[in-house]
Parts: sequence; C-alpha cells; structure tokens
Amino acid sequence: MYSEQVMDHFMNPRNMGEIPDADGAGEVGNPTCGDIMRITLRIEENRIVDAKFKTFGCAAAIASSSMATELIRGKTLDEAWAVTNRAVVEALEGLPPQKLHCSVLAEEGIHKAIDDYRARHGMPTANGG
Amino acid sequence: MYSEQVMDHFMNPRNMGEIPDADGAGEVGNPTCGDIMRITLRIEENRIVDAKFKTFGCAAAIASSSMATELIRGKTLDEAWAVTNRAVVEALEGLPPQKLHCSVLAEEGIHKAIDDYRARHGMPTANGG
Amino acid sequence: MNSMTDRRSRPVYMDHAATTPVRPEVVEEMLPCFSERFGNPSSIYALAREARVTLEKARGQVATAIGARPEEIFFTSGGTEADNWAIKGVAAANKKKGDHIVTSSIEHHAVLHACRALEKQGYRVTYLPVDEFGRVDPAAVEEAITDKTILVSVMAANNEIGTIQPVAAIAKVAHDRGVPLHTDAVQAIGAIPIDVDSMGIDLLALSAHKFGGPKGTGALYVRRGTRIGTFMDGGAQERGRRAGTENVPGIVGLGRAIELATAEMPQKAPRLAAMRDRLIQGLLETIPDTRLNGHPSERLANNVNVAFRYVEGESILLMLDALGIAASTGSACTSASLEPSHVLTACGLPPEHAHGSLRLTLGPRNTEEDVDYVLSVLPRVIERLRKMSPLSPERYA
Amino acid sequence: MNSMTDRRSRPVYMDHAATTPVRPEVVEEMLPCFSERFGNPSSIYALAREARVTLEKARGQVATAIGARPEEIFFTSGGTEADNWAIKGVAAANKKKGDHIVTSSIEHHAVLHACRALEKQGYRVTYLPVDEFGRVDPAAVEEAITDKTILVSVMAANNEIGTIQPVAAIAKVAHDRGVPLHTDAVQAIGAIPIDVDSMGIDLLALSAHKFGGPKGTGALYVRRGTRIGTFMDGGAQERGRRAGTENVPGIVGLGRAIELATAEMPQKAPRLAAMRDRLIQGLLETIPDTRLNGHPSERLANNVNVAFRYVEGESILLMLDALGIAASTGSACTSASLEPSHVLTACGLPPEHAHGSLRLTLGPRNTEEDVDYVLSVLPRVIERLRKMSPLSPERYA
Ligand SMILES: Cc1ncc(COP(=O)(O)O)c(C=O)c1O
Ligand SMILES: Cc1ncc(COP(=O)(O)O)c(C=O)c1O
Repeated sequence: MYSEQVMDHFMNPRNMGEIPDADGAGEVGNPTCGDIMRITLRIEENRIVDAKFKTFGCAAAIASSSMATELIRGKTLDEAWAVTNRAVVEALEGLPPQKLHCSVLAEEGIHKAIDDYRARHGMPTANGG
Repeated sequence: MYSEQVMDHFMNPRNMGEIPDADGAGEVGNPTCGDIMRITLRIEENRIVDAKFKTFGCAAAIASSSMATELIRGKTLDEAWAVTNRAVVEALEGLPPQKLHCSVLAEEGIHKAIDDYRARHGMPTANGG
Repeated sequence: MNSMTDRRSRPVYMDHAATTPVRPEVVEEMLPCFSERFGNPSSIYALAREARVTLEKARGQVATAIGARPEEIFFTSGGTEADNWAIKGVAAANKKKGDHIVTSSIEHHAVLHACRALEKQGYRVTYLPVDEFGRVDPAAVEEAITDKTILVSVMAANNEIGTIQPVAAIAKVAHDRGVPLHTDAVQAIGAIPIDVDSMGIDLLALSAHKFGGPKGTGALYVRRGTRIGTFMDGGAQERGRRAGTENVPGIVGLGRAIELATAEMPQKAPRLAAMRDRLIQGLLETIPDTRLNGHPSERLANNVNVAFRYVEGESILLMLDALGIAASTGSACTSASLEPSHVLTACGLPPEHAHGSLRLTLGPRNTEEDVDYVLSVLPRVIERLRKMSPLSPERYA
Repeated sequence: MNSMTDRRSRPVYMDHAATTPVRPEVVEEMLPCFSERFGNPSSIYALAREARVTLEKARGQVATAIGARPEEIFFTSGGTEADNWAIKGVAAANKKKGDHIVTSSIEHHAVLHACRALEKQGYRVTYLPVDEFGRVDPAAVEEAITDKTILVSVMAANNEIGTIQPVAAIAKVAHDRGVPLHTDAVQAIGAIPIDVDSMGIDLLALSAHKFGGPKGTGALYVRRGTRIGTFMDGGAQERGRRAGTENVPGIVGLGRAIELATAEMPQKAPRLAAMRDRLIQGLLETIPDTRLNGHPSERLANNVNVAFRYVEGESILLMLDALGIAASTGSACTSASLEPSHVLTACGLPPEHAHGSLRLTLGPRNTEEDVDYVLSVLPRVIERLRKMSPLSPERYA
C-alpha cells in the first residue's frame, strides 16, 4: 500500500516537534476529517533554517509532513512556497490515490506558516492579508 | 437419486417386451413429454396371466413399468385395477418428487390395457365405453 | 444384463462442460491462502497486503487471458453472478436511455432467467431465433435493435451443442447503433481465442470451474466507460463495484487456471477436436437414426452432442453411468427438469428427438482409449434401450 | 526508533472479525472436493451424486447449528450476498404489500448499501438510531413500523464494537405487526447461541470465513413460508432459488466449520472473554484519555474496541503491524475510506475520537502471551503518536 519512503518517514519521522517561539506557524486540517498538521518555522534572512511538524493523521499525513519539512529546510521563502504537493508525493515515491490529499495538506501547511511569518512582518500574503 | 429397487428394475427390467396378439393393450404418454408406455396383457378367465411393457422414458418410467407389470401378474382384473401408482412407488422404495408422474403413467397404462380388453369383450369400461 | 454393469477400473469423465476437476497446479497455489496467507485483502497489515498482492496478480492473469486491462476485471462468485450482474447492472444504469435488451433463445439460463426477471420489472427483451445449427444471425441482431435498446447479449459458445457464435460481427452491428455487447464466455475461455478488443466485447462473463479452476469463482469483464450499476452492495471491495470479502483462494485458483488454460489451448484444442471427430463419426456410423446436434464446424473442440431417436436421454445417462461413463443430456442445471432442452428446441429439433440427446464433452485427461470405450459401449446401450422402446422406425415410417 | 520495528517471531493476529484462518480440519474436508470428488451436483452420474450428498450433509450441519430445517438453508457466496438477497429479495416479493424497511444505523454496509440501492428504486428505509453502547431499542422498532413495512433488519452482533442486539425482542415487535425479521448474524455465528425458532428469526445471513471456514461461502436462512424473490437467476440449483454451480468445496468447508464453531462455543467463549476483559482493563488503566467503545457487557466475547484521543487509527495500525500485531480500526471494508466509522458516529462518538479507535478481535489461537505482548506494546505506540500529535489534553481543556 505505501512506498518504502512513506514507511520510512512514518516510522522515523524527520523534524517532528514544535519550534518554541517560532517565526511562523500554520495549522491546517481539522479533527473531524482525521487530519491536522501544524508546521512551525525558524526563519533567518528570508530563509527557512528550521522547520518542524506535529501531525494528527494517518501514516501518509505523517510522512507527508516529515518529507515536506525536509524539502523546505534551507530554502528561501519563495523557494519553499514553490514546493508543491506533487514534489512531496514524488519525494515519497508516490501515495495511494485516496491519500493524495495528505500531500495537499502539507503544501497548505507550509503556505500557512510562511504567510504567518509574512503577516507578522508586514509583507504581502497569499490571501492578501 | 434413485432407490436400489428403481435401479434394479431399470437395469434388469422384468416383463420387457410386447405380447403378440395381446388380449388387452394400452399406450399412454406422448413423445413430446419424453414418456411413452405400452402395456400388453394376456388374460385368461378374468385373470392376468402375463403382462409386458415397452417404455420410452427415463429410468423412473422404465422401472415403474417393470414394477407395475410385476404387481399385476396373476391378479384378477379388478385386483389389478386397484393397483395404484402409490403401490408402484412403494414397491420401488420411493421415487423423487419430480418423477412421481412416471408411476401415475404406469397406473394409467394398466387401466387402459384392461379397458381395452373389457371393451373388446363388451364389458363396461372406466370411461363408459 | 451383466455386460451393462461392468465398470471400468478408471471411470471415463466426459462431462467437462458441466464442470472440470481442479488442476493439481491450481490447488497447490490455492492451498496456502486458506490457513497461512489468509488475510482479508481490505485490511492494511502485512498479512492482508500479501493477500491483496495475490489478488492483483490473479486480476492480471485474467486480464491477460482475454486482452483486457486489470482494472476492467471484477471477480464474482461464478458465471451466473457475472451474467446476472452484466444484464441487471446495465439495465439499472441505463433506465433513462432505454428498456430493451436483445439476446438469443439459446443462452444459458443465467442470461435467460436474468432477462425474465427484468421483464417482470417492465423491461422488454427480444429472444432471437437461431438456425438449425444454433447460430445467431448478426443481421437479425441489427434488425432487432431499436432506439430503446441498451444491451445485446449473445454467448460466445453454447454449453449444450458447442456452437460458436459470430461475436465480433454481432458486436459490430451493436456498436454501429451505440449499444454495448455482453458475451457469456463461460464455455469459450480456454477453448477458443478471446480478445475483447479485436472482438469488440464490452462485457464478458467467465467461470473458473469450466477450465480447471475452482467452483464458486468467476469474473465479469467491464470495458472502461461502460455504464453499469452494482449488483452486490456493501463494502468497498473491487473498487466499490462488487462488495463482499474476496474469495482469495478461489480467485488465486482462477488466475492460475486461466493462465494455464489459455497457454495450453493451441496444443490442446486440436487433440480434443480429433477425439471429438472420431466420436461423432463413430457414433453416426454405428448407430442408426442418429444425428449430430449443433454446427458441423463452428463448434467447440470438445463438444459432441447427438440425438438418438426412440430413446430417452436420462436412461442413456444412467446406463452409461453404470458402465463408468459420466455424460450429460444438456446443461447440468436442467437434468432434473422434464422439459426438452430449450437449446435443441430452438434449433428446430422435435421434442422427442431432443429428449433422446446425449452430450459428451472432452477434457485434457481423456484418452483415445476413453474414446474407444465409449464407441464400444454406447451402441449396445442405445440398442438395449431401443428394444425397450415402443417407438421404432416402422412406427414413424 | 528501533523498539518500534522489532517483530515478534510469531505474529499476533487480532483481527478475527475481519477474517479467520481456515481450520486445518476444514481444509482437510474440502481438499478431496477439488480434484477427486469434483462432480457438478446437478448432474446425475455417481460422481455428481457424491457431490450432492456432501452438499446436503453441509446443509444439515448449517441447519443444526441455528436450529433450522435443512430445506430452509440456501448457500450463497458469503455474508454480503446473503444480506443483499434477504433485503432485495423480500422487497421484490412484497411490492404489493408495501415499500418500507426498518433497519438500524449501525448495520454492516452489506445491509446499509442494499437498503440505499432500494431507496434509489423508490423504497423507503428507516435507519434507527442506537444508544451510546450501540443498542437498538425494540420500542423504537415498534414505533417505526407502519402499514407499509415489509421487513425489519437488525444485526445479531455488530462487527466493529461487538454489541449484541436484543434480536428476540425485536423479532417479537416485528411479528406483532406481521413483519418478518432478517438478522445479519455474520459476526454472531459461533460466538453467541443462535436459535431461529426461539429467537423468532425469519431470515439470517452467515459467512463461513468469520468462523474458521473459507472465504466466498455463506448461507441465507429463509423460514418456510417467508415471501422472498430470487437474487441470482439461472439454473435450478438450491431448489430453483439460488442459481449457479454450487461451490462444493466451500460449502463442505462451511458445514464443517459451523459444526466445529458451535460445538466449541461453550468452552471457547469464556476463555476469549477473559482475554478480552484483561485487554480492555489493561488498556484503560495504562493509557490515559482512552474509552471503551460498545457495550460493557452485551458484547461479543472476542471484541475489544477502544478510542484513544489525539491519535489517528491508521497510524496506530501501521505501527502495530511493524510490531507484528494485526488489528483493525473498524470494519476491514472501510479501511481505505476517510470517513469516521458510521458505527462509532452513530454511538455518539465525535469524529475525532472515532478516528482514533482501534479494534482487536480475538480468536482461538490467541494466547495469554499475545495479550501480554499487546498490553506491553500498545501504550508505547500511543505515546509515540501522541508526541507527534498537535492535539493534547491541554488544548481541549
Ligand atoms: C454458458 C454458461 N453460462 C453460465 C454458466 C453458469 O456458470 P456458473 O455455474 O459458474 O454459475 C454456465 C455453466 O453452468 C454455462 O455453461
Ligand atoms: C456483520 C457483517 N455482515 C456482513 C459481512 C459481509 O460478509 P462477507 O464478507 O462474507 O461478504 C461482514 C464481514 O465482512 C460482517 O462483519
């Protein structure tokens, strides 16, 4: 059902946890659907120097969060913004069709955390806030 | 499916054949239904001294004819008339439900052959002939 | 009559159209699925994933055998379910489009009785006649199709007389009118080449026990895009289209059996056809008042069906059984019934001839000696029964 | 995290509600039916008559197990078919009488989706609520019945939470209004005593693979005189009421398995119940924020179902799998779906708790060491997942 990459990131998640006093934080999903992801970022000079996740969800959700945080670490905000759910899926060597929404959630979580940082610093955000 | 008695009377039928110049003969059934029985009788002093059958039909039909002819041999006409299909079925140790009509056919065949004899001799017949 | 009760040491099974023994290779592959790899394929742990893998392997084997894609194969509990699903499922999904089905009068009861059930619900069904050899005329299909026709269902090969239908030509006329074609290929799989694409088949029913697989497992092929409702509702198995915990051992057996049957067909068919022809010729030559039922050439390689006048089929069967030969009068399902075969009647055989018909269907285990034995025994059986019969050539002269 | 990937040498299978391994005694009895006694029971020769005899023996075994008469037992391809047939068959046969069905909101999808299919055809269905333990109130059934009600369908025991329903009381209120009762006893057979007469059951669905028999075989019990149409149309098998060549090996396996399961029930159930209670107590004691789903006492002897807050079920399953434990979140059929279990939701569990539920279902092969192992491992798994979770008691405080 799951690729080896998914199982690895599920059993040995990278970047699990919460950055205290994070520079940006985003939470997406809702418990009713069985998926919540919380992404916290440490940002220095417009670059993500640390990223962590906490996820309530299935193995695909956990692995997607783990992989997504891996992919954005060290990237500039614009580069990180451009990391799509497709990139997450590819890095995970695929997800079952009914689990693709987990990767979408990861993308959304990153966007939300970056937007949170931008909003705090008076920069334009995706939803114009 | 069939009792031992049925199989025995089917594989080793008694009284198979046709009595030449029979004193009474009756044929019942029709080829469309897959069953025809022809009963021929030799009758002396109101008593059946010989009975033979020829049957086109299934094993139950052949066994019923064989058993029916056995049951009426040596009987008076009235006694033979009283041999019911039930008596044939009992003597055969039973027939499957969908084959009970074969025993009815045997009873009808005997009645028809006896009536034939009676008609030839101006005696009253079942159908008032 | 002692000569009639001598059984041979090895019985002769010549009723392969009714069912076949499961091949040892197939049983072997099924066995571990019962008690070891027994997981429910819908679960997610390792044991269950193994079961899913074997299931999908079997799906691939079935797809390959008929030139389909794996996602077009849906496992069922046999040919009857596949036929019921195809017919009732297409009918339910196309209610708005129409209410008319075209089929033939020589279909298996799984098709005919599914159609009758629809008629009770208000659908209309045309049962096309066949010629004396049991063939459906594609032109007749074309004529029967109306604006309201939602399905044409014609079997690939008949189970009683072995007649092979011009399925590709029938598919063509159906498609020209935008109507999908279902074919009951239960007797055709492993017997004649089947390719759903080149033949234009949209739905196809098959059943494992007819080609060395286990009873109680079959499949329905559904061409991608074909509108069809569900028949068995419940869990999300078979991508939500056929509910019920999958019969994993059975499906594994089906996969292996269809793979073997189609691979061996090129070698097997000519051998069976040669035995078939020797049987037919031998019986027609040695037994008077006998005729061949079905088509002289467009016929399954393993099917012999002959009508012996003046005798009745069941009594032939039972005498043959006493002699160690297993045969049939028609479809096994109707052996208990009193009516003459609907297939033979549709071919124009008078009921009394139909009643005297015998079907011998060969299989890979049959030998030339089996053929010799049947040819030596059957004339005696027929003669003996004719002696008991009040019917005779003179009577009909 | 290495401690999470150490598999035990013997895996712990605790998903017996999803499926069970076929018992060796059962496989042994099935084996000769594949390649030796392989005849089609509808044929009339010796080989086929043998098959018919074994079939009828199995029918007797099933009848005895539930207190029915053999002629009231009809073999099917499993529980799903039996449920579909019962519901759609009664609906079709009683069209003139009415168009209303009463069932519960916690039925298996085989019942629920069959009902939904009927709703699409214009039938009306009442899905009764249950209490927090998953019980249907007989008084609610009584209230729901109208002049147009043709069937009440309430399961004997639930597959997810193990709650046992007051079937006899429900049957009584149904019968008082002249309505027949169907019960899905797929999980109940071999687990609790079932007697169709004393419980007033008119139709009953069962499935072999839930009690040591093979997948793909089940039965529908139909009380004599109950009006029901056919579901599978075709040949005259099962006295003309269920067409399709009989799955003889499967049916033979069903017969033997149900005989063994019911005979051993008095000994087995208390042993399973003791292990169940130790598991429940152990989990509730060692893992905070955990609750028992289902009924505290009216519950199947082998069913444990607990909700762990703040974590999600599938990830629990996969971690347990890595540790060699096979378990489930609910019915296996819905493991792939995103919706929380309809059963837990109907019991009033909020979706986020339902998402964190785990089902462990015991079987005769499970040992006290298995229980110890699960009790030692599961708290670590939950702790680990909770550490990953953004949800927490504080957040909900
Ligand atoms: C042509 C044909 N269609 C359908 C069936 C039904 O298949 P099954 O017995 O697997 O239900 C059969 C055999 O019985 C058959 O010969
Ligand atoms: C309560 C219940 N009903 C029906 C079914 C369906 O049975 P089957 O899988 O044999 O079709 C199951 C199991 O899947 C079940 O647990």
